[in-house]
Amino acid sequence: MNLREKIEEKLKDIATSIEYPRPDLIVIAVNRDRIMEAAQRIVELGFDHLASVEGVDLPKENAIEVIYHAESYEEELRNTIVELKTRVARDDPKLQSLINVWPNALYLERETWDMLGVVFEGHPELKRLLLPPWWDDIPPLRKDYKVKVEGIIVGTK
Amino acid sequence: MEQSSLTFRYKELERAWDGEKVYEVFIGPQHPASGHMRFIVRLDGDIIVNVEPDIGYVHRTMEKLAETKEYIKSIPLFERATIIDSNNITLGYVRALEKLLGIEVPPRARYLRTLLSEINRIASHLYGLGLAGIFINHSTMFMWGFGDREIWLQLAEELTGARLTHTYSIPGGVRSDLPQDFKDRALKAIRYMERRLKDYMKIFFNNPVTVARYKDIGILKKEDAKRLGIVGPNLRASGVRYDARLVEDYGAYREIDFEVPVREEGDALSRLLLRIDEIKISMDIIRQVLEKIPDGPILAEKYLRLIPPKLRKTMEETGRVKFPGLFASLRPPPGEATARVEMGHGEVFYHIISDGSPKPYRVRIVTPSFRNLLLLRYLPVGHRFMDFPAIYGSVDYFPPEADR
Amino acid sequence: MMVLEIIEYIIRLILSPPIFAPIIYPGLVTVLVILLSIIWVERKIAAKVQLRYGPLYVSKPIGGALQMLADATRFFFQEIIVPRDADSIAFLIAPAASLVLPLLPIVFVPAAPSFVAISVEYSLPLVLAISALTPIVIIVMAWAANNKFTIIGGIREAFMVIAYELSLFISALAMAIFYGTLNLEDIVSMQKSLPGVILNPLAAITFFVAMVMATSRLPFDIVEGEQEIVAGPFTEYTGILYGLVMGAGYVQLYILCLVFVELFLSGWYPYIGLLGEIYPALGGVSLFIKAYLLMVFIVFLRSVYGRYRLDQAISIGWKSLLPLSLASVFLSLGLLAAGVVI
Amino acid sequence: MVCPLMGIVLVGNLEESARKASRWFLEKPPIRNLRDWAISFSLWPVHFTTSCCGAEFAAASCPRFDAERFGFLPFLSPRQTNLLLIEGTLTRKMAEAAKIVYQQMPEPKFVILMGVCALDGGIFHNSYNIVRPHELFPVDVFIPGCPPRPEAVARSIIMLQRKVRNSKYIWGDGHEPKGED
Repeated sequence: MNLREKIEEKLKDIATSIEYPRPDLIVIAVNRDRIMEAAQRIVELGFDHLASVEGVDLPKENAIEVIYHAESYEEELRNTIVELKTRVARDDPKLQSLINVWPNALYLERETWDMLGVVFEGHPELKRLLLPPWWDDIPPLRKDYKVKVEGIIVGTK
Repeated sequence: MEQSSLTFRYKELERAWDGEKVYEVFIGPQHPASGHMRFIVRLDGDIIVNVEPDIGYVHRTMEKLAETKEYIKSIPLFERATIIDSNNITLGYVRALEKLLGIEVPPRARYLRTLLSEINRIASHLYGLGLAGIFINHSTMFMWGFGDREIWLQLAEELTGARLTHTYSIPGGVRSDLPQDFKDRALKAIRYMERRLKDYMKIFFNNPVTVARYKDIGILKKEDAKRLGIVGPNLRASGVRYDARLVEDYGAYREIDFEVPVREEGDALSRLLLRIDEIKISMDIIRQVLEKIPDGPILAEKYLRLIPPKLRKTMEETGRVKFPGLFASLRPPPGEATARVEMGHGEVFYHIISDGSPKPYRVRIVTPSFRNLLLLRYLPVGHRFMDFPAIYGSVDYFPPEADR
Repeated sequence: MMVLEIIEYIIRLILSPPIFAPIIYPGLVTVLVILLSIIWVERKIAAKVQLRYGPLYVSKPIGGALQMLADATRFFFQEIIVPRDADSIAFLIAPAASLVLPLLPIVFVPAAPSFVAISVEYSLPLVLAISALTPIVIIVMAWAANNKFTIIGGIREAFMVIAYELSLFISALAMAIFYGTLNLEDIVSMQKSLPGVILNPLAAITFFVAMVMATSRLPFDIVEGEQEIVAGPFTEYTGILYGLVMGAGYVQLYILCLVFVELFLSGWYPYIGLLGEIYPALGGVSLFIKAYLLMVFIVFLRSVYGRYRLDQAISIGWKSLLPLSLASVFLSLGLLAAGVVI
Repeated sequence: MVCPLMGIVLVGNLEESARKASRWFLEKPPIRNLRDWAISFSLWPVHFTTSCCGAEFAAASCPRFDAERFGFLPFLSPRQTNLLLIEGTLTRKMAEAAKIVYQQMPEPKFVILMGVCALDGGIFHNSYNIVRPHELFPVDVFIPGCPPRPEAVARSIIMLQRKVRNSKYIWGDGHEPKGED
C-alpha cells in the first residue's frame, strides 16, 4: 500500500479534496472545524513536524487560506510534503491552534497571526513577533495593505 | 492523543516563574553576544528559568516585497536574508520556480550550483564556528574562523563576481561558467583548509576550557529534536539522519557520493564538531564536482534559444550569461510549488503560489533559523546564566535569516 | 653656591630610595610605561596568533606602540557621564581608588638588595593584604553604578575573591614557612643559588593560577563576562573613569608578578654588579625583566583560552587550588624536616 | 548663581562659564591637535549590528582586512565607545534601540552609515518596516554598496580619521537624535 492510498483511506471521510499537483506534494483540503482531526490523522501517518504555517489572503473570495506543510524525518516519508489547508472567513479569521499536535507550530502560528491576523484559539502567546509591538495598522500580508511598487522612492512618512 | 512534550514543558515553565521572584536580564539588541535580537532571560539565582526570545529587529518584510516584484527580481531580495549563505537560500526559490515553470536544468549548471552551494556552506559553518568561539571569549577561534572564511569567499568571488551576494542560480541554469584555473585554486584552498582544521582541533576543540564550557551543555534529545521540528546540524548532532540534500532532487547530489555526518550526543560540543565534519564532507563534494563536472551549456535550452546568435557567441566566449528579455517577466502557469534546500544552518522551505501573472501571488519562506528559534527557548532552561551564550553560539542562529 | 647645594640636595633626595622607589622605579613612572606598553604587547601578540597586524598606523615606524597613548588620551578627553540613578560620589571616587590601591604595595616591594621605600619585617603579608583590597573597590563600583549588569558583575567578583584569595595567601605562606621569614628581601637573598620554584613547584603553580584569577585574566575573566553582562561592574563607566579601571587590572598584575618573581624566580638574581655601581636599583634590573616576561606570558593566555564558567572557576578555586596550596605548605614543612638547607 | 566675593556681586551661570572655559581650553591649538590625533586613532565602534552588512563589517575587523591597524576596536558597551556604525537596514524596532545606544555614548561621537539600505532603503526602499537612519542621526560618513566590501569600510575609517584630524566635527549640542519615539 503506497502513501497515496494510505492517505486517501485515512482522510477520505473528512477531506473535501485530495490532490497531487506534483510528485512530492499532497494537498489535502478540509473544512475549518475538522482541522484538528485531520492534523491528528496526518501525525498518525508519520508526518510529525511542520515545515511551515502560512496564510494566503484571498480578498475576492472573502477568505484567508491557512496552509500547513507537514514533513517527516522517516526515510520512506521524507520525500513527500503533506499540505493541509483550510479556509477561514476574512472578517472573522478564527481557527483552532495546532500546537498540541505539532509543537513547532508555536512560532509559525504566532507569525501567521502577526502577519495576517488569523486568531489561533488555544495558542498561549499571540503577541507581536516580527512587527514592532506598537503596530496598529492592518496586518501587512493582507492584500489590501499596499506598499509602494518598485521604481518610486518613498520617504519615511 | 498524548500531550506533546513541548506543551507540557510550556506549562511547566509558566508555573516555574510565574509570581516567583525572578531576576530579569535583557540580552540585546545592543550587546556583545546577541547581535540583532533580544533575549529576556529570567533567572532564579544563577539558574535560567525562562528565556523569551524577542525577535523582529531585522524584519525587512521580504514576503510582502516579493509580491510586488517580478519573479526574477526576488532572487537578490531573498539572498539578503542570509547574506553569508546566499546561494543556498536562493537556490530553494529558484528550484520552486523551476518546478512551476517546468524547466530542466542542464547537468553542467547543476554541478556548478552544487559547487557554489558547498563553498557557501563551508563559509557559513566557519562563520558559525567563529561566533561559537567568541561566545566563550575565545578570540583566536573567532579570528581564525572569519579569516579562513575569506579563502572561500575569494573562490566564490572568482566564480560569480561578488563576495557575498552572488545571485548565481537563475531559473534554468547559472549566471557564469567556471573560470580558468579554478580547479587548481579550489584544490589549493581545500589543502589549506584541511591543515587549518587540525589547528582548530588543537587550539579550540581539544582545549580544556572549551570542553568544559561546551560538553554536556544544552543536550537536545533525539525525540525532542523530532517533535520540535529542528533542522540542520543541530538535528543531525542529535542522531537524526535527515538532510534536505538527501530529500530533494536538486544540484548534482544524486550523482555524487557523499555521506551525511551524524552524531549521537546532542550537546553543544557535538553540534560544533558536526560542523567540522560537514566542512570535511563539503570539501570532498567540491573535489568530486571538479572531477566529474560535464561539459555543456549552463542555461536551459529553452532560454538559450531566445538569446540572439550574436550575444550567444559572446556568451560562449566569456562564460557569462546575457539574460534574455523574457526573464524580466517570467509567467509561470497558475499553481503552486514547494522546494527544500539544505543551507549551512539547515533546511529552507519555499512555497510559491502563482496566479499566472508576472508577479507571485504569495511566497512563503521558512528559514532554518526561524525553526531553530525554539531551541533558544528550551535548551537553556535549567542551565546557569553563563551557559546561555555557549548554547546560543552552538545553535548557530542567524537573526536576519529568522526575521527575513 | 647656595643654588648648587639646593640642586644637589634635590637630586640626592630624588635618588634616595624612599622617594625614588615609589616615584620612578619600581613605582609610578615604571607603572605608566608598563601600562602603555603591556596592552600594546597584548594586542600585538593576539594579532600575531590570529594572523593579523594589530595596532599599526598610529605610529608605523615603531609598530603602533603609541596606540595605548592614543586610547588613553582619547579617554581623557571624552565626556564623563554619571547615570541619574548612580551614587555619584562613590561612582566617581571608586575608579580612582581602584587605581591607587593596587599601586600602594609598591612601597614595600624591594627592587634590589636593601633598595625599598619602606623597609618592614612583614613586607610579604603587607603586600598581599593591600592588593586584596582592590576587589572591594570593584564591588563598590558595581553597587554605585546601580545597573543590572554591574550588580551581577559585582556578585561575580565577590564569589571569585573568596575562591582565589585563600589559596594565594596560603601558597605564599608556604614559601615564607620554608624560608623562615616574612620579609621579601630575605626571601630573595635566600634564593641566590636555587629559585624557589624548583624547591616547591606546588606553591608556584597555585600562586600562579590564583594570580591569574585575581587579575581577571583569561581563562578567568569572568567578572567582565561581556557575552552575558556587557562589561560587568564597569558597564556604566565612561571616559577617563573607564581608563582608570582598565589600567587598575594591569597594575595589579604587575605587582603580583613582582611578588611571584621574588617568591619563586629568585628575584633580582643574577645581580648585575656593574649597573649596581651606577645606582643600586639598576642592579636589580633582572627582577623587572623577569616580571615583564611573566606579564607577557599571562596576557598571551588571552589568545589560547576561552572563559571558564563562574561555578567551574569557583570549584577550581575551592576543590583544586585550596588542597594544592595546603599540600604546598606540607611540602615546605617536609623539606624543612628533611633538612634541605639553602 | 549669585556669589558675594570681596564686595563684588558676580551674576551669572557658573556651570555655563565653566563649560565655556573648558571649551576654550580644549580648543587651544596644541591641546586640540593632541585631542584630535588621539580620537582619530582610537575610534572604537560599539557592538551593534543592525542588519546583514554586519557580515562584511565583521570581515573588516578580522584577518586579511584587520581594521585594528587603524586603532579600530569593536568594544563592549556604548559607554566606552565613540562610533556608531549602522550596518545595513534599520528597522523600526531596531531604530529605537539605535537611538538609545546613540544617547548612551559619550561625546564626541560619530556615526557611519554602512550599506545602501542605511542610505536610502536600497532593495528594501518600499518596505513598511524600515526607517532612514540619516533622519535620526547626524552622519559623518556614508559607505555605499550592497554590501560594501571590507575595503570600503577601511576607507570610511580613514575618511573619518581625516575628518577628525581636521577638527571638522561638532562636539556637544545639536547632537541629540531626531525623530519621534
